[in-house]
Amino acid sequence: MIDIIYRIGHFVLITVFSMALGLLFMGIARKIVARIQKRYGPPVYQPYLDVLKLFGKDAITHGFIFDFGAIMALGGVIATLFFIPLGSWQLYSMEGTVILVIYLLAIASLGMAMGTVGSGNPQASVGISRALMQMLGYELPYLVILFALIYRYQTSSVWGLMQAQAGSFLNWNLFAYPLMAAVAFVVLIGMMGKKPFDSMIAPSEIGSGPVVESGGKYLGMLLLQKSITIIIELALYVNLFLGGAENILIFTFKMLIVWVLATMFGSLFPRFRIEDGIKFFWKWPLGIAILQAIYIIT
Amino acid sequence: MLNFLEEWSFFGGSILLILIGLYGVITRKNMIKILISLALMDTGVNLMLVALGYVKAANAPILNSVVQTNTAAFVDPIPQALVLTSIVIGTAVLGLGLALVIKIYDKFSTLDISKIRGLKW
Amino acid sequence: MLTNYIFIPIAAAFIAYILNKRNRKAGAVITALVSAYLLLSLTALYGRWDITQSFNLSLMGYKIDFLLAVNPLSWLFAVMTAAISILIALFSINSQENFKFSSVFNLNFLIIIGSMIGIVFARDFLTLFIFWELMTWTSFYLISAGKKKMAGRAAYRYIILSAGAAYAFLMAAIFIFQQTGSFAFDSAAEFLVANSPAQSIMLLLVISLPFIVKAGIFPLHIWVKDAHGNAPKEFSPFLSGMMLKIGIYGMIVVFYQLSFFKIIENTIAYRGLPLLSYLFALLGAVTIITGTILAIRQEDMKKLVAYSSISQMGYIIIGIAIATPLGFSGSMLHLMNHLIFKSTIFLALAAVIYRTGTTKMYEMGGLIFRMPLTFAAYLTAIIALAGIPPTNGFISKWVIYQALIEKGYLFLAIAAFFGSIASFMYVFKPLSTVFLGQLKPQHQNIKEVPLLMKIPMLILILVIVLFGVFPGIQMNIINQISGYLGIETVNYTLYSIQGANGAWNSLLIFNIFSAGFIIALLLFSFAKKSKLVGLLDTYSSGEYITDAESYHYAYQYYRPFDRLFDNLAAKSLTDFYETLTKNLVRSGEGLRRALAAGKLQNYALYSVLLFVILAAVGWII
Amino acid sequence: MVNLTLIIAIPLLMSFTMPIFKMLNQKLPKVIALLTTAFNLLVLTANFSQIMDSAIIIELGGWQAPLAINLYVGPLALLAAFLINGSAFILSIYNLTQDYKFDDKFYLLFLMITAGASGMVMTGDLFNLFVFIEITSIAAYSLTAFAGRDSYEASFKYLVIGGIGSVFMLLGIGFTYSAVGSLNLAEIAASAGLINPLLLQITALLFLIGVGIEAELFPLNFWVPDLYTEAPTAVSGIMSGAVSAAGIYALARIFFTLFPAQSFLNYLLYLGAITLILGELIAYQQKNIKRMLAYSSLAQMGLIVAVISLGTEGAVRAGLFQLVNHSILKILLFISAGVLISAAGSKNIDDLAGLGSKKKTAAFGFTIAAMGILGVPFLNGFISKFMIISSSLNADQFLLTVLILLAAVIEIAYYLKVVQKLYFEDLKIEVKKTAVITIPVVLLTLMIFGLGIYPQLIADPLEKAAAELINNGSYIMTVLGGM
Repeated sequence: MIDIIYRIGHFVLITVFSMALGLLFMGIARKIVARIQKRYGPPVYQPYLDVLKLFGKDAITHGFIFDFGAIMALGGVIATLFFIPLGSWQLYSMEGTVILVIYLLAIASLGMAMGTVGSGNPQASVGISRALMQMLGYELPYLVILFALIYRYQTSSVWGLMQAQAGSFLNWNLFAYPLMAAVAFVVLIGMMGKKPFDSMIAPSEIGSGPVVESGGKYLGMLLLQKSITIIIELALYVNLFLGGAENILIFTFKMLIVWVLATMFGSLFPRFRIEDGIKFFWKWPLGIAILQAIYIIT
Repeated sequence: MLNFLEEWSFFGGSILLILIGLYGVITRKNMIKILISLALMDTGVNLMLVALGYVKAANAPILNSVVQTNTAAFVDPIPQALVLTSIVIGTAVLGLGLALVIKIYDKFSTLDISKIRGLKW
Repeated sequence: MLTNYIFIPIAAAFIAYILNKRNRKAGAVITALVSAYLLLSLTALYGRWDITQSFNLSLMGYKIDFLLAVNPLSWLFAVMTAAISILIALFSINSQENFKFSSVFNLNFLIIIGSMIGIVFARDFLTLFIFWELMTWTSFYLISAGKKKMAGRAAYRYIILSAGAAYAFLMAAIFIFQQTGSFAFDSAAEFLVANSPAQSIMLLLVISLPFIVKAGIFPLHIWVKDAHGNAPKEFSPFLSGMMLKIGIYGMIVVFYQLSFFKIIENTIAYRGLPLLSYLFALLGAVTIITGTILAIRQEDMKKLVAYSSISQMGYIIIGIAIATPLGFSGSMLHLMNHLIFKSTIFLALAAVIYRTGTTKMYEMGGLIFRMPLTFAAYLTAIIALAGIPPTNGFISKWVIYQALIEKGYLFLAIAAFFGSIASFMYVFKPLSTVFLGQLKPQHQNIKEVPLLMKIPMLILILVIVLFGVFPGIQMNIINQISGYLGIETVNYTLYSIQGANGAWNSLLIFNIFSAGFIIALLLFSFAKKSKLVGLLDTYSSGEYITDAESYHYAYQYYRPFDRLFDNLAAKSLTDFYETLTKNLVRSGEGLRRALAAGKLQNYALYSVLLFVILAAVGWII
Repeated sequence: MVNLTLIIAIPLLMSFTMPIFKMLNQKLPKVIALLTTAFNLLVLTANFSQIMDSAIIIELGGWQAPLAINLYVGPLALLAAFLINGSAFILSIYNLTQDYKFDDKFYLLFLMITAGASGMVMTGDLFNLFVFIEITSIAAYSLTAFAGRDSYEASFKYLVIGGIGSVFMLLGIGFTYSAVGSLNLAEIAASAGLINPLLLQITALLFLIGVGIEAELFPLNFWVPDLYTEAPTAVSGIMSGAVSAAGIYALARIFFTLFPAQSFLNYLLYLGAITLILGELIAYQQKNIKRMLAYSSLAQMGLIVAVISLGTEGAVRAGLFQLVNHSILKILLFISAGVLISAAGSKNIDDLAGLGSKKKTAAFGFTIAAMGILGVPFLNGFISKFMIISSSLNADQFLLTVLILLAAVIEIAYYLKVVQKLYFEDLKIEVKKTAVITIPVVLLTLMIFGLGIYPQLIADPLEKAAAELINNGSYIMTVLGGM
């Protein structure tokens, strides 16, 4: 019985921590982009204010499916959180978590998609269709990389892959397979919907895409979902390529570095059109990933 | 030489008749000419059949007042019996053919076979 | 004793036909009763693998014996057929009110069930062929009872393809019959193993032809789209649920019972897998890719789901062809799961068609408000199809991935990944265009489907989630099959399967997922109440839009993606077959024009020419 | 033991007294035709068991074998006679519902054609065979002319080709008579007369062309489509069901007794295969339903000739079984097609759309017969197709089997086009009133299902017939031995 309470406590703690960290990262990102564009930009804690404001305002809904979508999105993402080791905190180190995480992220995006399209706004459905197309683009190289890693280390759990890189930083996957790390980095940008690959929430073309209809607490929940997704993807990248970390502080520091690099990298490029985005993902990243995989298999 | 001629004249003649009839059927356009050449082929075959049964210097296979006993040399009677029936058949077919030609003439009002192509492929 | 499972449905078919003439519901009720009887008696048969039945017939100098026997593999397929036919019969009781051919439907449907059980219990080529032909013929009549003109052409193409393959099968079977003196599988297997590898491989490939056609594998999959798309709405679930599986059953028989793998053991291997079975796996991979790309393009929802069945078949073929224990159990799992969620999707679509009357996606929208249960059934089914964790679809795909990764087949894995990720796309398209988005004015007064159509959907939803959480139920029958076929078994517990490197626990995931969901729900309910607003009251960035028609994004949902594959889809395989038949017609035409020109002279000339030619030929010899 | 000659004598008697019956009352000719064919069937069944153990030989006119014309009725002849008289019987039932312009003359010729065909099948003498062939063809020429308009042209073309054929055959008889000195089939087969290879070759070819026209082989069968399309339905039924069967019997009898050498049989094999493929290809794109059925029966005849000429016992048995099945199925097809055409008022397939709902029995008959021909299990076509494939594989004629299967697939293509039009398309034209054909359709369907599910019914006569055809010796022994 105590164990369950301890579990639930740990459960809630991790959720709150990653929400806060995620929002912080979003604030930092806004700051960096502003600095690159020679302006001051909003204070780093701005996302916290936004979330509190949003939960205060009243919102409109378009029926049951709209609410169910928002809840499923946030719920799915929170559930994914517990399969990824954040530093030393690891709730469930079970087999097959790597593939599981990819599919659990899919639940979240499916829930969000269902809710927004349920709102009846055509711009939302256009945004969702673009998101799904782009997902197909970046998911393929990512799975090839995972295929190679699982085959190489003969374990399909994130914890196992992390342990495999223990010892000196030399045998981090970043240095063992630099090409694969680079491809994973590009895919990371795509996954997070950062600048060059953000045609799905293109403000100018389709009125910020899927989130167009959600205001008030719905927008708040979607923001929280965004923040946790950032944390998950970064944590995954750090675990797989930067050898994870003993305690949470180093882990957050590594995530911060990757996040800053990603934002800077992102703010330099204009937006890809959807089919060019897919073509780009399938040309270079997929090619390099396959070469790397062949190298590992043979 | 003589008996060779004698021997082969009948066969040669009938084969020739058949070939002429065949040529007639294949090339003539007029339907009645086709029927005539058909009859020609029939007579050719009948001639050949009768020639088969020929025995030198024997009399016709008919028992009548002149020849009672059957010991005398007869020409082989069987081909002649065959020819009898085949002549009957030939005339029957010819009659039927002419009736059909009349009917076709009513409809197509021409005797030229190449024009009568109501039934294509 | 086994024969009454085959001949009771066939006999009932005629009774159903006669009764249905008088009252339209009688046929479907009889089908439901018969399939219920079948399901009960077949499940009672579980475990007794020794029942065999055979009767022989000496027909004009041929001693032929017909053998029927039960084994785990055939038992599973028989139970699946019976289960899916109950659900469809229940569903069609009142979904066929205004269906012109409902008595023909029930007649043929019952005969198909009987012949399918016959196929599955057959242990020799001739019985298999007889029931196979019976099934092909009756399904031909059923498909052509679908949509007006297109169903006819689809059934026509289907019957020619499967009849050609079936005749090739008959020729190979008779060839073996002449060598071994009997049609039975076992004697054929011994003969094939002993025979020279090249010839027996050729024979086995010809024997597997009808199964490749029926399973819709790559080169011969052209009939699937039209047949499923245009078949009557109640028959599509059966067609793509069960009929495709019979092709897979045939492939398993060819691979294992006719010892195809033993024969090709010593041929050149690629990464430890004989090249021929790798070729089959590659065929499966290509089927996945073509099926997915073409599914994304479709505007007609039934055709879209038909293509998705083709691509899911690809998974099963890959699983079987790589011949590893994990691979085989993965494909058997996926086979059962695919049957379940694919028939749910088709039943949900049939309910939508029953209410709206059209299958074109862009003519519908916003049906969630009018048909919530159908939406729920469709949602669970597509979550399973896309392979998202709490449902059974994920488990079978995960096991197949484990099998692929364990042996390191990169290209097959890429095709499998592509298939499953892209399935999110084509699965979401009907969801958003049919159920979500704007509700069209003409569909305002649509009611939910009657109770009898709801029950099958509810049962199927429960089964999806049940097998999603407890895959152990499926695993014990699959292990018996692997044992029977001589493949090592995969160890498992009620809720977890032992993968290549570590066990997979589905119950745990279900709990965590619901925990996350509850946290989000709490967060949602604490916040302020929100005001319900109509569908048209949305942010349209300044434009003033009144009618729902122009406010619903449905037509060419993934246009950018399709543009990438426009040229590939353009030269689809069907025109290859079309040109083939056109040449056949032109050759016939040419001969006809030349020879039968109606001129009497030519006919007379031909007879003389025949005489002259044959005389010359005789003269030379 | 009723004397078998009655089978030829009674129909001829009845046919020539038909005008008198007509004067007595209008309906009588139809009934008389029905009764005579029924009588024939009774006579055949009476002798059935007796023939099964040993063939019956009847010397006409009391002379001994080599001189007299004798009838040789073995199991093979019995089977063929049953087929001919059976189809005549069913067609005369069908005729009950039809009325023709000069009906007494029609039934006169109808009985004549049955008598001629039965005679062809039973005779043991070569010239007698020629006479019966001529009787049948003359009756056929005149019968086709009954449908008016185009049928004259069809019958004229058939007459000319038939005339040429009879000339060739007469020549053949002349040559054999000159070489052997006797006309009795057994006598010719026994004697060593035909040794000279050139003469043998020429006579074989002459007979091939003479009888080939009746057996509808490739270059000689261009009269078939015109005749079957233009002639009245009953005539095309009797022609495709009975007369072509008699033609094939005669061809087989001549070639297996007089020219048993495999080199001659190969001619038949190649001609049959060409007829099969050509018939199917041309039938595939016919627009007129009767022409399609004509080409299809032409192709099936080619198939039967090809299979029989394989020469092995299994092949002959398969060929004969296919012959029986084909006759039953083709008669049902022609009867149903006849009703469908009179209902739609045109022979074009497209106009038959949707008739399935209106003309139930005719459409049902057509579908069952089509499925029978295509070899659907539990129907008679399936078993004969199975036997054909296994016997041709046995004689390791690999190419022929592939050809047969390809033909079967093409057959499926064009038959199903019609079946789909009947049932699954909506009605285009208003339906005219037509004759009720339930009895013949029911009878034939029973036969199709009966033979399909329980082929043993016909297994025993088939085996004996095939055996009789194959070994010449026993044929010669029974005929000459009796001397």
